[in-house]
Amino acid sequence: MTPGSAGSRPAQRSRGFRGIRWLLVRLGGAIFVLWAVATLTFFAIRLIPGDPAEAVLGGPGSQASQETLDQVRQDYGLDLPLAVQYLNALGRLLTGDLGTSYALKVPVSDLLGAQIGGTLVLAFTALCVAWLIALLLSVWSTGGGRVAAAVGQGIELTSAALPHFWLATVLIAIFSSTLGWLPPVSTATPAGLVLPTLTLAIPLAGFLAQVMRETLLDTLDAPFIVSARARGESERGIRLRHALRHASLPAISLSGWALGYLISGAVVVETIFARPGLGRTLLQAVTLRDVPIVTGVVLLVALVYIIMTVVTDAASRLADPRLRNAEAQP
Amino acid sequence: MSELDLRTAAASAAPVRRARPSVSEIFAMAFVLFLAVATVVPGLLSSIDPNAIAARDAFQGPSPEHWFGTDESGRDVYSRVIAGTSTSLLIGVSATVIGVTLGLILGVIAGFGGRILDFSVNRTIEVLFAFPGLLLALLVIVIAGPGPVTATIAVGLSTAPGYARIIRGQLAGIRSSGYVESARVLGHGPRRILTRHILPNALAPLMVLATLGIGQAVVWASALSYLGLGAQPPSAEWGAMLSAGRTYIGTAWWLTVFPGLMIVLTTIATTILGRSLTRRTAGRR
Amino acid sequence: TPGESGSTPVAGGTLTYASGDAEPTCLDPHVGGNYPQALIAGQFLDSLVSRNTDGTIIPWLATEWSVSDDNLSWDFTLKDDVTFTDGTPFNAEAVKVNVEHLKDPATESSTGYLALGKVESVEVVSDTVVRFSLSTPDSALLESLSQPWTAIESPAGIARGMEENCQAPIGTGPFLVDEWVKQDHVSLVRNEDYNSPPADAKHDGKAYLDGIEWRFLPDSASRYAALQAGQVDVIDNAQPDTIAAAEKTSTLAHLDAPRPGASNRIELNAGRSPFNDPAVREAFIRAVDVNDGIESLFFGSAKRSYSPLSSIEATGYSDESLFGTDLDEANALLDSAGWTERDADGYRVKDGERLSLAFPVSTNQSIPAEQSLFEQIQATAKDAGFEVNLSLLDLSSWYGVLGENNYDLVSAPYTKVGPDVLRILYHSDGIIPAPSGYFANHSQVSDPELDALLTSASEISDEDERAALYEQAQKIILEGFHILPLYDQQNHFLLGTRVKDARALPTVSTPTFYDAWLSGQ
Amino acid sequence: MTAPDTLLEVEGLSVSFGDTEVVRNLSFHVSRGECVAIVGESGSGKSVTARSLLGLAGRGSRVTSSTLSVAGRDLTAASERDWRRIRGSQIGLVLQDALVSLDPLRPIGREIGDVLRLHSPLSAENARSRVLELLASVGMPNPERAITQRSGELSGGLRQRALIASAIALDPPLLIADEPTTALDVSIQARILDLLADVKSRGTGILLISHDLAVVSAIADRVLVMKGGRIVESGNTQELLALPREEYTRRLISAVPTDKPRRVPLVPDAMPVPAPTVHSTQDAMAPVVLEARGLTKSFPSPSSPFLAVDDVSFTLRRGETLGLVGESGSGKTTVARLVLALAPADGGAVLLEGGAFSELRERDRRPLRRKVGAIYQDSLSSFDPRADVRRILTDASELAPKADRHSVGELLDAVGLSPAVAKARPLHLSGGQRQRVSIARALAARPDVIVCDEPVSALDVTIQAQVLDLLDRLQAERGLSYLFISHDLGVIRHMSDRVAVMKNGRIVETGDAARVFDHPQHPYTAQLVADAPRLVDAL
Ligand SMILES: Nc1ncnc2c1ncn2[C@@H]1O[C@H](COP(=O)(O)OP(=O)(O)OP(=O)(O)O)[C@@H](O)[C@H]1O
Ligand SMILES: Nc1ncnc2c1ncn2[C@@H]1O[C@H](COP(=O)(O)OP(=O)(O)OP(=O)(O)O)[C@@H](O)[C@H]1O
Ligand SMILES: [Mg+2]
Ligand SMILES: [Mg+2]
Ligand code: NI
Repeated sequence: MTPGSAGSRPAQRSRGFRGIRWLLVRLGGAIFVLWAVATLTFFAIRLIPGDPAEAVLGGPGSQASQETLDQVRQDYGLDLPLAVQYLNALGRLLTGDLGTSYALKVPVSDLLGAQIGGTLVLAFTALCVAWLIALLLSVWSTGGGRVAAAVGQGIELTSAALPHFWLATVLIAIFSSTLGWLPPVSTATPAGLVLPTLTLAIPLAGFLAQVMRETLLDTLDAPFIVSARARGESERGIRLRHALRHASLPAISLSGWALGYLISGAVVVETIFARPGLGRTLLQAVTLRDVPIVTGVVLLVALVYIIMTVVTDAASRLADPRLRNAEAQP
Repeated sequence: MSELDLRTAAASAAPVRRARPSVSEIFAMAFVLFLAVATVVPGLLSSIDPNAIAARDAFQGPSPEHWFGTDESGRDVYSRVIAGTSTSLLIGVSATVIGVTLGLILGVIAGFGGRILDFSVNRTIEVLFAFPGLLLALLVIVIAGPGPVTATIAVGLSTAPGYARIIRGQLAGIRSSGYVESARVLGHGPRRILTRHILPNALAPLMVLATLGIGQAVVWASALSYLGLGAQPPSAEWGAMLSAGRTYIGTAWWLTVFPGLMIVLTTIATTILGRSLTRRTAGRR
Repeated sequence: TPGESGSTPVAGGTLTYASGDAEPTCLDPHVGGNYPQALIAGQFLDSLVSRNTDGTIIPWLATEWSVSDDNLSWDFTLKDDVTFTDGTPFNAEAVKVNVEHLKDPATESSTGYLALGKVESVEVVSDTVVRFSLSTPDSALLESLSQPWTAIESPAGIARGMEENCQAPIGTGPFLVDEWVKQDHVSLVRNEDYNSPPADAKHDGKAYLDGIEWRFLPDSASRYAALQAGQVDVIDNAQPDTIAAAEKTSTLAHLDAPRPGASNRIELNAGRSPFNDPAVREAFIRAVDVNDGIESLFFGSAKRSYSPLSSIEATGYSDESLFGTDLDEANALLDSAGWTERDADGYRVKDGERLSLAFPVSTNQSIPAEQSLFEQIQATAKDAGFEVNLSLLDLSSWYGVLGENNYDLVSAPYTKVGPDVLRILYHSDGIIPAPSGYFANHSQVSDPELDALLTSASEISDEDERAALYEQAQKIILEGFHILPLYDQQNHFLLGTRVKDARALPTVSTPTFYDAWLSGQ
Repeated sequence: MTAPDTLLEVEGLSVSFGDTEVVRNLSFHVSRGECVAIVGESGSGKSVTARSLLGLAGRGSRVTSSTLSVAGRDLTAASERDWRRIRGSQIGLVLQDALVSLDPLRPIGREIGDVLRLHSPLSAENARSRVLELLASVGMPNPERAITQRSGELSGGLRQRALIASAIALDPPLLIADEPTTALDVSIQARILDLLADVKSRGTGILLISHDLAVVSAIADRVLVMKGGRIVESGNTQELLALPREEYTRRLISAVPTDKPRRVPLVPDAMPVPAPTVHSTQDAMAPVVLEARGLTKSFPSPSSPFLAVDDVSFTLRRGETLGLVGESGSGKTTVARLVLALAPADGGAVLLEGGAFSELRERDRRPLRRKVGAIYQDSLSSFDPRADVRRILTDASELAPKADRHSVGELLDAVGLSPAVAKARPLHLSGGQRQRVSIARALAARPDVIVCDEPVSALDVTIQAQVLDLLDRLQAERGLSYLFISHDLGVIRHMSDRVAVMKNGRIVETGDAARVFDHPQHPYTAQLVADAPRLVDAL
């Protein structure tokens, strides 16, 4: 006989209370991370060689006069002690002010405010599509014998290995240049979203499908599946009611990471498909050394990422009571 | 298994049966071997100078003479792809080494440094995670300027938090594992436990992870090259070649397809190898 | 000519233009003054004069002009019924304000500032007559005024301040800036009251198009794909291979509009070693082979040039004999210049120093084919023992390197109407930077004889005499081996079939869509 | 033998996976209201048999039978559809791994409701009330709450009840219960057996599978003994236990430690345990080697600190075994960890040979550690996965005094393993072999005391018997002292000289083993003893 290890005691406090407590702790952590990201970026940016005032005036090529430089320093508060600049920057951050772009001379928050929508639409569509592809692929490859399994694994491996920029090129060559079905340049229309979305979604789907397939296989071997079968559950019922839920759990918790991955990918994809968005803005800002924009994008992406991880963690917690219980028993 | 006759059973229980490598594993090994040869003795695989310019021979499609065709300056794409192996792999491998080393340092500090250090490293990792992949790399490039070295460091840095998190978890798991505990109960000292039990068990999976990571590092590094922020033409780096070739996608598909294929195949091969290593090392557990 | 059609124009529709040039940071071409600004500014700003295809100056906002006998005073008579799109009238005062704006260092103008360098003051003679007073005679004044960088903007618009004026400059042009979504596009809508087309326009009154969607599409492959897919109507910066492909189709038209002014050339920095030695310059030029490369890389869309000036400049002078590739001669020249030894890598060495040439390349200003050409130059120069260090730089780093005089070779396109560009590029005054930091004399030619020729050419009004002087000047430049001409500044547009009657202005070859219309509308 | 009310009729059932036949030519039947038990050692094919009766033998299996009928329906050529119709409605199955046999992501109510949804036209409302009724009938304390809970939120016993509820939801004529009590505490086990008896009394036929003869004897009418996929013996429970015909059956019976006097070997033909070299039992003169004084340990918990060990004191003399028994969660393992100084105690101290042990600094304690060895339940995880047996044993024997070191061969011999095992990694050893290696490792350092935390809980009865015999023998030969922890009263009783009974972190009763078991003083002990299944009851 083996001793039972699951002597679960009744929860000491109500579930609701624990949920709120958890959320508060998470939010506190999120605010800390955001502050740390802001601080890190602020000081990292100071490492950039060269005079920020010169950058404002168009880089070292400007050869601006001393007075102009001084003027700019004063305008941008660059003449103050570093600590004061830092506090100013934090203070401005609290009001949502990200400073003024060096190159474009417009408020960064306005600029990014206009750009973030496009990126988020792209990233979230890609996330959903990747999820869908991964789901179908993993269900298909685990349910159709050895050939399907081998083909499925091959597809997963290959798609996970596809670099975005290459995939984009190939997709444009096939669907725009050769077949002429889809516009190669992203527009506001849904058709314009197809290729960028696919470019981002396919490699991610490869990753997700790998994870999902493994859990799906594990799950299908689990005793509770035999138990369900013993109740007379059909194969489809097994998948729908039991296996898929389990397979999607790791994928849910990966979604925070996935969003970061997608935003990274957006840098390339937005450039190739000429979609306005954070990625393209960031890339241009990097080539122009437009520090406020770079800082702004980094902060914004960090914010999105943090929100996403809190949301996915919460979703995982909701979907998987084991996580909640694990907290109760250290 | 019946243990009524233990003494006879024990003899047959001992030998470990090694699984025969699968088709994909054989492919992966072969490809990695090919990469190794291309890195160490590229001359063995191609006799043409990858940088020999012959403007008159530009844009020739694949032929027996030029297996992968020629590029816009008449250089042989095949020999450039071969020559690019060392650059691309060097970037990929160095980036992984940087990432793993940093990850190891962070992970070990967190895993052994007591609660305060663990807590702070943990937060650090969390913060680094908030700069997803390429973003951290781009930030590094803004600071240090573009170029292959920066790109390598950038990719390395951006993978470090991932490794750190895994190593930390691994160390925590091993530290509280039954075998470390039983070594303590037996009266072994901490140094011996660290060197004989904890590190060997933590490093093996790390090597596997690193194998898996190389493929992704190659992809990210080539993405940077593609964006013009990493290796630059005429250096024969896959990403840079791809970037240069994309201009001529309508005229000369081979300029894009072959370097891209190398990146994809490299990633697939390292992934397969990494996975089979995982399986094999996990089999021991 | 492409885009021409026998049928009658129909009004309506929005044309989508995809630009591969960098997105301007300011839409006011007075500020700075580069080609991307010129491209778009031509749609909403008019200039005082324009130029015909044969190079003669024709009326635009100015109906006629006259010059005093001493060539120091120019009177322009202006159209009297034109208003800016903000409703304020176009008049002599506006012209005066514009010139002052250009000459104000705070405007940070470089192109316009240089073009109007000799204008001392502007005087309002009457509402419709404006007088330019020059410090010295300027034979290039009309050419300078035909350029988009000196186009006329609403004084009220300018008064709003640089930031606002950059966002949406106000002009008298056929379109006006409706909205600028940064990093994406500029929306231009028709100016319903337009009445001031240049003299060579095909029609009067307002434009046919409802508007133009001016998109920024940096990726050349995507740009061409978008054109093929009909997603955009016009693309610029078409890549050589796509031009060749487009010319084979019936659905796309090619508009080849080489830019005026200088040819595309590599300048050899005579301001420092080793190119301060003419023999080394000659050796370099003799050593490198560019013809094969141009042929294969440009798919026949670019013709080798042997002149400092664009082939559309009537005064251009070329001398092919100077640019024959001859490795033996190059070697002999280098040997005699004291670069006799070679190091292990095969590069020449003198006094322990390698014969290294820094070649900063601006990725914003060189298309990939050109960068490949530079790589080929790098390879062929190696045979003679030159080490060429190519570095691909973003624009500001590139300016930085130039500003620090850290280059030996550089390719910097310069677009200006007329041969006076030679004065800007090769007069020793051009070694001193403009307020924005730009200096034009990259080859750092400092030759009193050349200076004198260029100065007098710019002051002489007689066309033949002027041409003779410019020919002499070009001879000096070419024979001094200061530059390696490559080809005309490439300026290729590809147009979808529904675009009719689009053309490039014969000034700086920017496209104009005033006459353009969309068939099937 | 087919009676009119035969529910299940199996004739010539064989199951093979690939080339290996794991069930061979099995024939038996179960009638209405009858409980038939299958017993046998691990791997004998019990579970496979059970699953094949529902067509769920598993991936890659080949099942053949000449007769297979359930409630008169022939299933030898059943299609998947037919099987689905049978499952749940005609046969209910309680799987072996009760703790993980319910989907952890779905509420219990849904899991049970699935059976109703699949086989009956009940409306959602009716189904819900039926589920509530079922849960109440299996003794779920708060059915209303339980239907919304997921299996992770329930204790093992409650999970097992829910699983049984789902198996009997449609009142199938036949219930197959595969090791329904394996993972449970004795008291809960007794409740579950009561529940099964109740189900049986309602006319349901039960096929009960267990490796534990004691459990079986309490409820089964007939017993089938399986070995290597065959039925080696079958018959009426009483008769079979009283007069086993087969050697194998006899061995199974004698391996059950319950009520076997101390030091009587559990393996019949084994050599009797030699007389202890250092006699200890009731010998007050034997020196105390280990002493626990007022040990207290609490763990942080969301509300108030949770007291896992509360003022525990005991002494252990040379050559003596102190049995520590109690239900799951009572704090036994925590005590063991405190004794081993793996965790700091909040209060109290552990003394070794009268000197400080737990209160020393780790550095000072290290030289003493070899004197206190340990054997764990999950021995696999206590071995470095990278080490083979030789390295494990040499690592440990290095700690013994130089003059007194065992060679690997000696150690293996002492625990009855062949020298060939030295090259193997523990992962590739069987459970019993592993436990022997683990004992050898404990011996290698030449300890005085061995803390055994559930050392045989993961083993089959027959193997358990061998290991217990081995421990006994080693104790006699070497004068070892054991702190022997188990939840199994039979094992404790057989192994211990003295017993301490733990409940909620406290020792509620302690004393001479025979006295405690025969005349429990504390009501909790009395309850435990009453709940423990005993073979003798059946005899
Ligand atoms: N899916 C399967 N594939 C291959 N072999 C299997 C499979 N399932 C069971 N076996 C083998 O069949 C034999 C009988 O297994 P089974 O689970 O019936 O044993 P058991 O008597 O229930 O043992 P236990 O008491 O440990 O539960 C074992 O040797 C096992 O390894
Ligand atoms: N590290 C820990 N942190 C928090 N609580 C713990 C810890 N270790 C044990 N506990 C709790 O202390 C109590 C006693 O646990 P312990 O493992 O000693 O019980 P046990 O008697 O050995 O039970 P079992 O028979 O299940 O092994 C349990 O409720 C357990 O949840
Ligand atoms: Mg079983
Ligand atoms: Mg325990
Ligand atoms: Ni048991």
